[in-house]
This record gives sequence, structure tokens and C-alpha cells, in this order.
Amino acid sequence: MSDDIILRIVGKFLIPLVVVFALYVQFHGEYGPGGGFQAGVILGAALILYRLLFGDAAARKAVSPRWLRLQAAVGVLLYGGTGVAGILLQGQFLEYNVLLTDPINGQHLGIILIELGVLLTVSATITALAYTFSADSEEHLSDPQVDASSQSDQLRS
Amino acid sequence: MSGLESTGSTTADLIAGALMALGALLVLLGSIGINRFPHFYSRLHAAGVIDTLASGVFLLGVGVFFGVGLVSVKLLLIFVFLLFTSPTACHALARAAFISGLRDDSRRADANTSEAIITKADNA
Amino acid sequence: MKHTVSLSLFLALLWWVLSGYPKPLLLGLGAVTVIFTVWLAHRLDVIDHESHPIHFSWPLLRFWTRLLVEIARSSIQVLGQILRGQSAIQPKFLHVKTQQHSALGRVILGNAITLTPGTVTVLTNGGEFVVHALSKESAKSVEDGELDALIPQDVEGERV
Amino acid sequence: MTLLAIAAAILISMMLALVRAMLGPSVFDRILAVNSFGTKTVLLIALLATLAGRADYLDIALLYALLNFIGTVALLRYSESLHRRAGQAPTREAI
Repeated sequence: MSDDIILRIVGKFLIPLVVVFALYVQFHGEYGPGGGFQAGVILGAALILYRLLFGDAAARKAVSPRWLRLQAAVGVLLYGGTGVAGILLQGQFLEYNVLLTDPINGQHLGIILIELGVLLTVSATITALAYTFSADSEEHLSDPQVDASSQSDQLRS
Repeated sequence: MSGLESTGSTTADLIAGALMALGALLVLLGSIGINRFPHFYSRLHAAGVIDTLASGVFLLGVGVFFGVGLVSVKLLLIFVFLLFTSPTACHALARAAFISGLRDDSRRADANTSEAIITKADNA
Repeated sequence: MKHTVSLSLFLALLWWVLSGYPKPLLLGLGAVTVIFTVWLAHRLDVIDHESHPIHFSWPLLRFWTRLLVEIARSSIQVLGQILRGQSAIQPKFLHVKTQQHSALGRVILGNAITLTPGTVTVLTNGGEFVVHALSKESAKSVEDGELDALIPQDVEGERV
Repeated sequence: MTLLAIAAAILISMMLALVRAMLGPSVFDRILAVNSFGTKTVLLIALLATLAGRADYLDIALLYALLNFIGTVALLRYSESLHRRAGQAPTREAI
């Protein structure tokens, strides 16, 4: 499938659009359906599409499992850290108003940080799940030579 | 025709209702085709009608309902998105079926050349 | 580099179409989005002349209008065949030679063939396509190569 | 009334797609049916947007179109890997 030019070129064109759409959903949680979780899933879907079209080796090279583990942890840390910051600034856990001198701006900052934490963790987890589930079923199947050549094509283009 | 209930009947709503009804009818016909045609490859063509003409007419109707503005651009985006993805999915489906050896009954004398092409495509 | 710039502009336009809120905060977040996406696209290596053709020409526009007309025409034809049932169709595989020399040109042609109901691109193998056609008329429209001739030959892309 | 008829027509076509998905006979027939079902879902969500008069539902329609594409590609990839593992065509076997 990865050697199919139609799928490859349309996929290349589509992936940036999907990423923009994911972040649009992320940042419009207050105005429409959306939020960090949904955005994380869409961003994860973009990476899964990339992996489906260009193969496991290329995907692991661009976004390594190590990086994904780090990203998932940083997301949780950001969420918790925002909450604890509220306590440290004489508020309650996850109280946004005290984050900045102006409560309104504090609300904005708090929401954006929390949602960013959710986005990081969810997208990393979804992608890592896809890596894990597909690893054992395809590793024995894929022809190492084909994988190597498609990877070097990636590097050259 | 009563138009769209939520806003009462203006001319635009009537046109929108008519276009959407036509689109829905085309979707229905396409689905009948999916069940009526023999063999996988013929069914692909019936599904193609739904993906292109039917969804185009339907989304045009939705666009008339919402009026000109950013929403119609969004609808156009959905349509263009379908215009890009649906033939790609359709082609990928046909390709996977062909490579796995599925043929319809009207296999032609040139089937041997097809086999040769598959072997070439597999090795590429 | 020029592809990066045009991709950024394109993505910014997409953001505006999706969002439509002229608030400074959201516009700022939009800018962050575009920068992040372009960075990720570089990392995934999906920016190039194939995925993001900046070449625009009037012939390409003429091709698209012709394609839409063709879609409507052949859809109606296929609808008629659905109503008449199995007796109205003679499905078969065809081998079609294309005059497209670039990968992008072939992708455009392949998708155009699939978009017109009645014909589906099954395989793309170099300059030769395997196409499945639903009936004799559909087969004829592909064999004529009308759409093939309408794709501008100077469409950007590596020659293969 | 019109909207009811439109909704009914789309729902019936979705059911017809499900019938095809159940009848098969090949795996590809089923994937085709699921893909077609997804396209109809996009249209149904657009219809819901007009019913509710809310344009933000269209975001969900766009998202559904996207997931439909990725889902189809994933299913094909899966059937391809089954095919390679078995060393034979998975066309007549049911998933």
C-alpha cells in the first residue's frame, strides 16, 4: 500500500490539514464542540495515518516511542502543575483566577495550559497504543528489504 | 413541501429542502445499486455516485439553508475533502482487491497481462 | 523553501475558514498552530512539490470544471444503469496508457478517473493504468483520454 | 415533513449499506459498505446541523469524513497483512 502513488501523495497533502484541524478543535473548546481530548485523538489519528501510509520505520523515526512516553508524562505534569500552582498562589487546586493578576486573563491561561496538558497526553497515548498494537502483528510480516528502501526514499526526498 | 421547520418557509428554504431531498434520493439510489449490482467492482461504481454527485447536491442544499458566509466555505471544504479522500479510498480498495486476486466474472482474454502487472507492482 | 511559505499561507487560510473569530487571542493561537504544523510537516517530511503544488494555471481550472461536468454526466448514466439492473452493465478491466509523465499528473488523472462514476482506477503501473469500467460507454470515455489531455503537461513533479 | 423524508431516505440507505456489509461476500465488499455507511453518516450530520440550525455540527461532519478515510485505509492495511501472513487471498473469508 505504501508503494501506491495515489495514496502516498494524497496522504502527504492531507496530513498537515488534519493537524491544523486538530489544533482548531483544541483551541475552540469554548465556542464549539471540542477540547483537549478530541484534539488529542485527531492529532493521534494524523500520526496513525502517517504510519499506515509510510510504514512503521518512518513513523518511529519521525516520532519515536521514547519521545511519546516523555510527551505523555509532560502532559500530566503540566495538568497537575497548573493545579498545584493555584494552591501555591493562595488559591485552590485548579483555581485559575489566581494565576495572573487579572482573573479573566488567569482563566484564559489556566484553561489553555490544562487543555494543552490533555492534548499532549492523549495524542501521545493514542499514537503509542497504535505503535504497540501493530508492532507484534506486523514486525514478522514486513519484508526488511522493502522497509529499508522505503525509508531511504524518505530520507532522500 | 413545508420547507425547513425550524425557520418557516422562505424561498431559500424551499430550494434548500428540494436540493437536500434530491441528494437524499440519489444516496438512496446509490445504496440500492450497492445491493443490486453483481460483483465487488460493479458495486464500487454505485458507491462512487454517492460519494460525488449525491453528497455534492446534498451539501449544496445545506449551503443554501445556511446562506452565503463562512459556513458555506466550510461546507465547500467538506465537499472538497470528500472529493479528495473518497476516490483515494475507492482506488485503494480496488487495488487491494485486485492484488489479492479478486476478479469479476467478465474476465477478459488479457487477464494474463494483468497478472504480469501485479507481479511487477508487488516487486516494485 | 517556497513550498514552506505557500503551505503556511494555505494553512493560515484553512484556520481562518475553520475558526472565523477575529479575536486577537484566537488569531495568535492560529499563528502558533500554523508554525507547529509546518514544523511537524517538516519532521514528517511531507512538504514537497507533490503534496503541495504551488503551480496554478488556467488549464488546471478548465480541467476541474470539465471534471465536474463529467462527474454529473456519468453519475446520471450510472444511476440509469442501477435502475435497469444487471442487464445494463458490461463490467470489464481495461489497460489505459497515459501521457502523464509526472507522479502528480498521474495521481490527478487516477483520481479523476475514479471520481467519475462508472470507472475506477485499479492499478497505476508506470505510464499504464488498469481501470475497471462498468459499461461500454464508461470504458469509451476513459479510452478517449479526454481528461488525460486536459491535464496541463507542465504540472509540477518529478518525471518518472 | 420534507426533512423527515430526507432523514428517512438517508437512514434507509445506511441500513442498505449494513445489509451489504453483512452479506459480503468478500472482505472488500464489507469494507466498501462500511466506507459508504460513513459517507452517509457525514450527510446525516449535515442534516442534523440544518435541523438544529447550528453550523458547528459541520465540524463533526468534517471530522467524520476524515476518520472514515483513515478507518478505511487502516482496514485495508489490516486485510493486506492478513493476506500476506496467510500467503493467500482473504477474499472469501469473513473477518
